[in-house]
Amino acid sequence: MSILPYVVSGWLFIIGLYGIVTSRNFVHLVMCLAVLQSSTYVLLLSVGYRVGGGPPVFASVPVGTPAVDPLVQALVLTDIVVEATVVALLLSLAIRIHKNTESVEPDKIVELRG
Amino acid sequence: MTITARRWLFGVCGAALFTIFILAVRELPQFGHYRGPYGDVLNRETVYERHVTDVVSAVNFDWRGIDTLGEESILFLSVVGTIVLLRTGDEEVQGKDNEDAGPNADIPLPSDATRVAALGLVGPLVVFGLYIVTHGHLSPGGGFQGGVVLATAPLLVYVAGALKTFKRIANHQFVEIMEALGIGGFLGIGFLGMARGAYLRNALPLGTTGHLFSGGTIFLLNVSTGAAVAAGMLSVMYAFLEHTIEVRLRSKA
Amino acid sequence: MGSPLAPLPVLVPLAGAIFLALVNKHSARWFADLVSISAVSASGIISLVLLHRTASVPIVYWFGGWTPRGGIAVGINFYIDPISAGLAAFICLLALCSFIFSLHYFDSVGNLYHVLMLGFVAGMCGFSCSGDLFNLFVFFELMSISAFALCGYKTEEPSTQQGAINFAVMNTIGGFLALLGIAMLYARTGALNLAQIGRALSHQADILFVTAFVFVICGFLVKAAVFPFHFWLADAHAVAPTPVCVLFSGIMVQLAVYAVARVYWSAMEGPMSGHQAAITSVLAIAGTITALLGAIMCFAQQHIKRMLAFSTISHTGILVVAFALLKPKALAGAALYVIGHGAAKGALFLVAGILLHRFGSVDESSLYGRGRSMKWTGAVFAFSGLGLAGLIPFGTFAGEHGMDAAAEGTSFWWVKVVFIIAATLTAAAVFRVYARVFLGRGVPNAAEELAKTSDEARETKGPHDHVPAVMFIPAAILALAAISSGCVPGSVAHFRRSASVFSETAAYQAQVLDGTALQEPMLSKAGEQPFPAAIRSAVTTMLAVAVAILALLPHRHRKLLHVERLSRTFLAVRNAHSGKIGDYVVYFSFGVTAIGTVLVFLICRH
Amino acid sequence: MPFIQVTILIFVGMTGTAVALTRNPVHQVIGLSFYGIILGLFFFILQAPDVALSQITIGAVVLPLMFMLALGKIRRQAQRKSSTDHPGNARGVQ
Repeated sequence: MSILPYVVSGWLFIIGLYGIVTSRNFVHLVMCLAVLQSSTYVLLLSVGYRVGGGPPVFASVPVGTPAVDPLVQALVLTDIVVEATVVALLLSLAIRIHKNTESVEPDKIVELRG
Repeated sequence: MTITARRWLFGVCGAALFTIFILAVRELPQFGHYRGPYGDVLNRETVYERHVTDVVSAVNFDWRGIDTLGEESILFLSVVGTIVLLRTGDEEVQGKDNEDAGPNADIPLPSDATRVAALGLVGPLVVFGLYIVTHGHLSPGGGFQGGVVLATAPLLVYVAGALKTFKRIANHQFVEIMEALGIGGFLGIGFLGMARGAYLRNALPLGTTGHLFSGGTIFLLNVSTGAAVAAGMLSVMYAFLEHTIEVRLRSKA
Repeated sequence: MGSPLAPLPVLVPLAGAIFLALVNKHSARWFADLVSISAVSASGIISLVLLHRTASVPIVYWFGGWTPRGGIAVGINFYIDPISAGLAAFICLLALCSFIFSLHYFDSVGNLYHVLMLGFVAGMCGFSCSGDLFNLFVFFELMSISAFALCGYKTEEPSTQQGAINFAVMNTIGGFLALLGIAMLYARTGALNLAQIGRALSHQADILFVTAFVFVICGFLVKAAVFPFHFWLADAHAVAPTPVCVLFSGIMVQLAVYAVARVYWSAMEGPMSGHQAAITSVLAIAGTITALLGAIMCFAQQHIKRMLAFSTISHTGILVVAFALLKPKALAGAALYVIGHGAAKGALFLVAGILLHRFGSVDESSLYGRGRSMKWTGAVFAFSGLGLAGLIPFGTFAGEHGMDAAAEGTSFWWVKVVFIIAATLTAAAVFRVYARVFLGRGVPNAAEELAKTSDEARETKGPHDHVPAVMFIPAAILALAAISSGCVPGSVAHFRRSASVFSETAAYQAQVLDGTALQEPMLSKAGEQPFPAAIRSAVTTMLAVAVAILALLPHRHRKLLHVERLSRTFLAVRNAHSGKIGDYVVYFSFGVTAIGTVLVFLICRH
Repeated sequence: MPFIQVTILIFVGMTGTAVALTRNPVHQVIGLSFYGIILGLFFFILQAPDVALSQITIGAVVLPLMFMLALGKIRRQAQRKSSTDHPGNARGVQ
């Protein structure tokens, strides 16, 4: 059981990839990418967790109280913002594609090949 | 490749990849047994060194401040990118779109109850956002979280159907300037530190731990991040909404 | 050891970008050009100063002044050695040329193009200087985000968005795969600083370490467009604005290989030291396939930008092979090769941009004979083609020679054959285009090719009846840079010294974590024999010319096409480049799985 | 591992799977919002209040909102095409 969080993280990555592979709609594809990305949050936060540790905030508890790793939390914060920005860009690309080709199906658009 | 072929090939590869992943993570320290040392050093040193109580904020704005500058720049560039990608072509501006008032005219206006509730929430939301931004170094929260909350407040104006007001807020030059000033402020505060030997080094008095104005540059970096995030998120939303608003305003007129 | 200049190559372009965004609505176009050009020039000059200062000892710069405590890095550092400073300077040179080239480009969207380009430059400079694994990821994303937006810049064409979305999705997935690897390494070592990770990793490679290693390098290799992750690159380059392609092809792709090398030599060298053969064989094979596939696909293209893109794939494959040899000598060769190739490829793309400006097309057949009047532009094109062939004294020649020499005497001696084939085919494609477009030789358009011809939207406004000086001069500068990078006296020795600094793992860790200065690395004074290599380079060039002429002969040409049609394998390979993102992701997962399985099997079976 | 952590983790995995496998983008957005909240809860349990806060604001509010706006925009583009040039040719959103 003690590796369950890691397994869930790996699963989210794979299922996100699967969604992208079989996607028939760019908006759907971007949402699968968001799921794929959440695997990194789960893994990062899980590896920094400590049984019995409190949050890394020492406002009401003295320094030295057992706490979880603050670092992975900072990394995940960065990661979440990166996700939002990537999603915004990809969605604007998807809107553009639809405007120019009247389709959002990745496999219907064959402008580039060979 | 057909979708079926893809499914099969991916089924095989994905299963193998998942297996490797599982075999690998079995060697990780067990869940709940973080071994350090990086995080533990920071937990120990932060309050003493920087007089702030939220270690995560200290990591973001001081220990690993350059990461956050990079991340702010990512947000900033993606806002610029979204505006570039969604810019309307010349032919649209010249009224080709006037024809499409038809299918959009039937969008119902929100009910009065919704409008009152939405507008009533704007004030508390702004206060809440400001609180989260300014107390980032003391308690959970900070520039990112507060900035996002602040960006959602004008959206409530949109939900309430006050399109013109929303447009006036979101399309205002003020938003652009706030975005650039937010990230520019971060960059500039970093330069202050150069006088003391290193970029992003604290250049202000640290103050008393637990007070609002403490933590030196962390407080200022937090606020500038809040400004940049709020303005950035609002600009992205507006870029998505701009065309719709124009059409709806025109159809109302 | 710190130098206050160290963070400036990143901060100056970033400040320029923010400033331009701030004054966007109020500033004229010339002002944006002025700010951009001065920002990249300043950044380039600072990089050159840093390059000069690092000649004796690399610079370690701790942000916030947080130096390590008892061997634990609490902050983030920039590690600037001659290679990273040189890369930053080269990035700025390419960006400068591309800004000058685009002086009368894109009048439509205020100055946002400049903002994106400056952000892109800042991201790449940071990526080449960072000494922290997560910080590498942040700069990776920074340059990716601006690159996606720049790639989709020409919004009116459907193909543009398709290329940009393929690029964005593949690179984002790659970035997150790398982040998973980073998380695993962090869990194992409790560190993000490369030097500290290197020290904390035990000297035994277990499955966790190998998997993390594979995830990190595969994440970066997506950006390096290594087979089977390369599909996005041709799509992205074919649609991106030409001045942006200069940066994409000239340096962004190669930076990813640099990052793999940096991560390997600073952090992974210890646990991997007993298993070098495994890494060498896996990556050398992947690189070889990339080089050959890219070269063949390159030769088969009619669309000039797409052809140059496949040529970049091929040359990056060569760089991956050079890294796979895991020898300082090969690294020195690769570094020189990056400069020589980047400058030549930049010049080629700029000439393609000139063609687009003049004729509104970059299709080889429809441009047939139309470039006859542009003698000098054609000369730059052919001259840069010689650079791709690796003719002495181009930078690519010295680089290729260094890589060959490193492979000599190992069981990978055959890579020189790969280098020759790749150089021949990519250069032959350039010569063929030169002969048809600028000399009007060979057959005019075959009928079936005409059907595919489509005109591109122009990127420029104004008169199109001549080649403006601001377009020609940057191309000429880059072509000259391609040749002079190989003839500066002592440059080879300098690159070899830099590469041995780069690959001194223990010294790197000591300097970053303990602050102890580096010892002067020992250089073996092996007697070099450049003459056979010089002859070989001449032979390669002649081969390339011969292949190009062969492709131009009328009956031969038709026969070649016929052979193409018959060869089902080639068609299958060509059709695999389907432009469908679902396919690409399947190939990606196949690649990661294959590399992972093989490496895990080779390293962990004991 | 405490029961509540296991439960919520399994829930995270299941909702994530459901989001990736849902074919209709509109349903998917609702799922994504729900998934954002579950992830936020999980982060909260892992003693990461900072991350939980930003996950709930971004993952459960801003992201789904962006998706909704994009879907709406695409739908309007499709309607426009069908109403102006070729009636019945709107194949933007299934």
